Amino acid sequence: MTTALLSVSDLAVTYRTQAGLVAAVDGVNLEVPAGAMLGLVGESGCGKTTLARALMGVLPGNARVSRGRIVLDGTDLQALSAAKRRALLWRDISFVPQSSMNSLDPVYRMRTQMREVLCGRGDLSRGAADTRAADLFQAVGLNPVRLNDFPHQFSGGMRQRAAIALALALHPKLVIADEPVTALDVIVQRQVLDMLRRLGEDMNLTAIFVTHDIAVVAYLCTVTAVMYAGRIVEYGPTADVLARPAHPYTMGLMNAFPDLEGPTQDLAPIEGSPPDLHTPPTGCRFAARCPFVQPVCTTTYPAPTDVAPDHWAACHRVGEAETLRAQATEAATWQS
Amino acid sequence: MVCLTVLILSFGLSRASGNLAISIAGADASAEDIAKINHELGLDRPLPVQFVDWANRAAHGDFGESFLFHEKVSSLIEEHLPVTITLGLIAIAVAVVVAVPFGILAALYEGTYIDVAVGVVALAGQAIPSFWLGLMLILWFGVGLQWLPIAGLDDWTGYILPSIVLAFVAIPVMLRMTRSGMVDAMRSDYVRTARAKGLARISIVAKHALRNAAMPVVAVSAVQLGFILGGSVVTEVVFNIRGVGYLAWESIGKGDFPVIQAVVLLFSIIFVGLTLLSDLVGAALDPRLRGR
Amino acid sequence: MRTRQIPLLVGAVIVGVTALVALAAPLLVPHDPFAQNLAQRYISPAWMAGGSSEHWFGTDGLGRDYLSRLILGARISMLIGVATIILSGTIGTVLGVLGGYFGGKVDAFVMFIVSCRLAIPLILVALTVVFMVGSSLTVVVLTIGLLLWERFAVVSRAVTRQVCGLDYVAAAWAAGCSRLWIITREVLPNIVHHLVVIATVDMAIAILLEASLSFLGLGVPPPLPSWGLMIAEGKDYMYFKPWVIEIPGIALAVLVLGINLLGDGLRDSLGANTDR
Amino acid sequence: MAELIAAANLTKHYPTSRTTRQMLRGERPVVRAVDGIDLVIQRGESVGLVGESGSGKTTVGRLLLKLTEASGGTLNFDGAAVSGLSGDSLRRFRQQAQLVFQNPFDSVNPRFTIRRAVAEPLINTGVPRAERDGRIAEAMRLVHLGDFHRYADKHPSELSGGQLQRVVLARALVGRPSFLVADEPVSMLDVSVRAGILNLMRELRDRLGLTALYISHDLTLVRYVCERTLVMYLGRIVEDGPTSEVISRPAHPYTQALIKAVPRPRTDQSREDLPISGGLANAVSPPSGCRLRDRCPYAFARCAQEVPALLEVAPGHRAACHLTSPANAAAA
Repeated sequence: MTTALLSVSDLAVTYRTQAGLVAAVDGVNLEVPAGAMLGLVGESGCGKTTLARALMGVLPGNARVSRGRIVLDGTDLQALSAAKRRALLWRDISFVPQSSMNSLDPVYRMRTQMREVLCGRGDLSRGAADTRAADLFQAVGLNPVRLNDFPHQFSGGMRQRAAIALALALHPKLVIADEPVTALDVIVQRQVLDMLRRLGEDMNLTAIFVTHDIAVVAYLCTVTAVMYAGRIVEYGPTADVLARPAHPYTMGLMNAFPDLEGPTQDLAPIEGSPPDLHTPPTGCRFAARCPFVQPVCTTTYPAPTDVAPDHWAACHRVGEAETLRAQATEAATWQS
Repeated sequence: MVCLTVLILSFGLSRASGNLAISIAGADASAEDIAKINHELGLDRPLPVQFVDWANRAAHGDFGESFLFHEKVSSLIEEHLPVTITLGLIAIAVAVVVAVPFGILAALYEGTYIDVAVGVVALAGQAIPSFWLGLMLILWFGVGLQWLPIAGLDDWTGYILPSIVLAFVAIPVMLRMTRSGMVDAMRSDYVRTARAKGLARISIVAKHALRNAAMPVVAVSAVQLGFILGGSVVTEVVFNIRGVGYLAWESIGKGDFPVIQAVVLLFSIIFVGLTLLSDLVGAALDPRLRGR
Repeated sequence: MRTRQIPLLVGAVIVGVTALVALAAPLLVPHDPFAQNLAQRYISPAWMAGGSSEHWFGTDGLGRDYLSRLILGARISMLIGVATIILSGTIGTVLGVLGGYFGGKVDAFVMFIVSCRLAIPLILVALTVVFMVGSSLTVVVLTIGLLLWERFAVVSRAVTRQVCGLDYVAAAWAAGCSRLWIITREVLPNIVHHLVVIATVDMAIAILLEASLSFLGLGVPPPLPSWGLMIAEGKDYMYFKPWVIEIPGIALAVLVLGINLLGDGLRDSLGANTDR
Repeated sequence: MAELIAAANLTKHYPTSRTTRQMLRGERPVVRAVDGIDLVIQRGESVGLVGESGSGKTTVGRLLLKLTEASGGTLNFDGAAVSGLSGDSLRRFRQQAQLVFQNPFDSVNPRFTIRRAVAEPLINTGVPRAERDGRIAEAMRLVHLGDFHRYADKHPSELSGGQLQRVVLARALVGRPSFLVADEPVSMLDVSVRAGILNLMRELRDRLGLTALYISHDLTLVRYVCERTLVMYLGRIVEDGPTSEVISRPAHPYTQALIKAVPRPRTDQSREDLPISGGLANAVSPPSGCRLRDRCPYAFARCAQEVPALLEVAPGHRAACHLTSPANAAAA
């Protein structure tokens, strides 16, 4: 694999809450190769959105990075002063927000929001900014005339295209997209995904794609990272991870995921629920729900272990992955 | 619609008591005297007739003649209104200038001691009865320090204390709205996006958060002006200011119903007008409401 | 204890103590609050020069014990506050819940009444009514109660609409529950915390309104010791004896502040956001 | 099999806010949320209703349960006209037809205990108090919350989304209904939990022989629970057939696009362009004739002039498209 554009090591993000400190992200190691689209998959509450915000440096007021390093293209972001870190934003790392009504400021026309970025952060003249904005709109499949519209005049899919155009404005090295297609209907979602795939190829984009949907990752991403309870449990090329998952949680997700083809036998749900991160378990965080649990799993956290080139999993039984995979396809395995 | 109902109400209000003529002629007036006064004032006609007649004339700005001042009501009001309106406008300006910055401050320091302190001070402001505040200000600044006049509006210094007292009605409400609007805005997706854009904090707060939070505040200040005018009676009495509120108070004390009717109606119409203005301003500021 | 809960506690203590004082007023007063003694007019409070421990808060222009009148005044303020919110709360909640639940024409009618009420200048109309009907405690309570329901109506309408949009109301409807059942079992319990907050807000406003009316001479009639009336009575003498208006004014402000703190604290702890 | 639900030309129009000009002209624009659908559900059948947001699928569910009044058309439940129900007959209907919602956290009254929430349909239908606990326990067993006493006195906020959705199912089943409408019952749930609820619904279908309508935007879910699938587009049913047929041999261009658009959890999937473009048209002024025509690559003159009828393309499989109608197929 090529060199990593972004490398994260042992990153932890802690929230101050009424019930005490919660490490929503706790010891994440992650590499994003240049030119890769990385899919960060996990279920609600696993810390994927917190991780994305920590990478951007836009955590909410009650959260902070308590540990770890984020290195982007050779620069240690955590070592930078706040002003320097801010100067990198949008130029080096940009952001596609969740497709909600309010991800774009409702009171400004798209042209104004484009100019804000292109002139204010990109030092373009107004005229140059308008030309660039029109090009960007064209690139994401929007009519440049719509630059004069307010966000509420767009449909959900168009709003998401506009947000993507905004994110690409300053040729960022890395784009972080947080559930960018989740709120969209399936046909519009596919259209946006296709647009992203084409842009990715044309512009050689490096992107992190946060989602709960394995199928979206399968469709779009070259690399996949699976997150569970604040940690990355499996990482590797998408084709490899989905076809030969090495972590029981990934296997569980794959088996629970309904498909349009194949037999309609019972799906295998993963019993139980994720651990309470106020009091995280020692050892593997999936142990309580894992059908293949062994005594060692509850005492020590498994170190990431390579199963194939650039493909690792954090599981004590990673060596038996093949056997476990076969067992995991049986629904009975998952019944407690 | 609302205006018409208020018209009926204000008419009904003044006619609800039957002893109108008695209150004018005095309690020991003879029956003929009362009948005579009733006839002179047209009070012996059926009520609906009286109402239509009155409403018709009111629509043309003719509220009849004051029982007590023996002057046209419209000219009485014309004489007293400018003072009240001027005070109201100054007061709402004071309220905005005080409430908005402190609301922003509290929101930016949400949950800290600054926020709690601003909140408690606002509540305390809300708790102080305005007539008492007026009296205390007179004692401190008028009598104690002798900086400002204790009554009347002889020059601009006379406006200072009454506007402060009037502004106190609106400050807590506007402060809370600014604060909650800013808190919501600062947590919103578009402010997070603005942060991700690497914009300076001042630009995030002013261009994105405040621009969104200000819309309801600006709109509500028109309505608050209506409340301030409605509450002007107390302040004008305390400071002995000859405005419409004072006129109404005098008239109520003496049962001068044409004046009361006219003032109540006037305040209602002003309020309805301000509510309309508030809607229009809101729509003009918020692109999502335009074209509806 | 968290910082944010301190105001709630302070408010609860102020309101609680005032309520106790109001209830036990006849037992607490050191003197007959109505007994005049023209020989002992305007005696200063005990802590000032010329004061005595006989009359802790001094005496008023008719030589009546100020502390006793203040204590009885608490009773009047609390009575006004509680009685008016019961009346206005009932009117406003009924209107608001009906409008919010049924929507359509019922709602349009409710909103019309509310906007009519808002257009009426509160103090002027209250003054006029009290003037015409004649001032008494009952009249003041009725007048304020009949005028001060709009906040209840607006808020209960808004939250009723919100609750009715939730699926459990549809579920109850699909389960064959009657309208009355849904309103009383599903809607009211889920909006009551909003109403409690509004009740504190309106109680504070009602107390201030009574004080204003009494101050303007058309509220609680003398010789009843309403705090507003005490300020009005002392007004002409305030340049010489400022404490005559300071004492009842502070009492009024502290009570209303207490109610506001309580309401604000409840708003936070009950999660009822009624700022907008 | 006998018909349980039979709807003909069922219609629901909602008034929308008017512009000043429309008001002056006396126009009353409506959203044609459901615009004349015919629908028959047999006893014991599980039918899936699939469509994008704005297709009117949720409104159909509400119409079938009489939660909203139809603007036109007829609807029969068990042979009786639903519009004529009132009083006791309406109460019996309410007991027979139940509803499961999308968001479990919104669909249980937060002030109620689980016991009280599940009991609600019983309280209103005069089930004696003594019988209630037994019935509740039975319903809770059905949804695999067998140790009922562990949950009975908890409040909704103490349960997870998956558990709460089971409670909602139990509440729907406690009155032993004959018809169930489930509106996006799993779309708020995480994948690992979703599978459990889907399995449960399959199990209930087989065990209770329940007649059910599952509303979903996601064909993959419907596939696991329903033998028959309806596809809706802008207030109309465009395709109706056995689920496996609809998925493997979709007849309507819209269904074809819908199926193609679903991403698969595999990397070796088709990434070719979709046959249809653009987004959903406006339900206030939809295109004339076939509503898909402005997005459809195969549209021809007749599509603008004539509303395509829902006609059989294979045994038990119908589609509303001029291309597949027998007349055209014969000509081609």
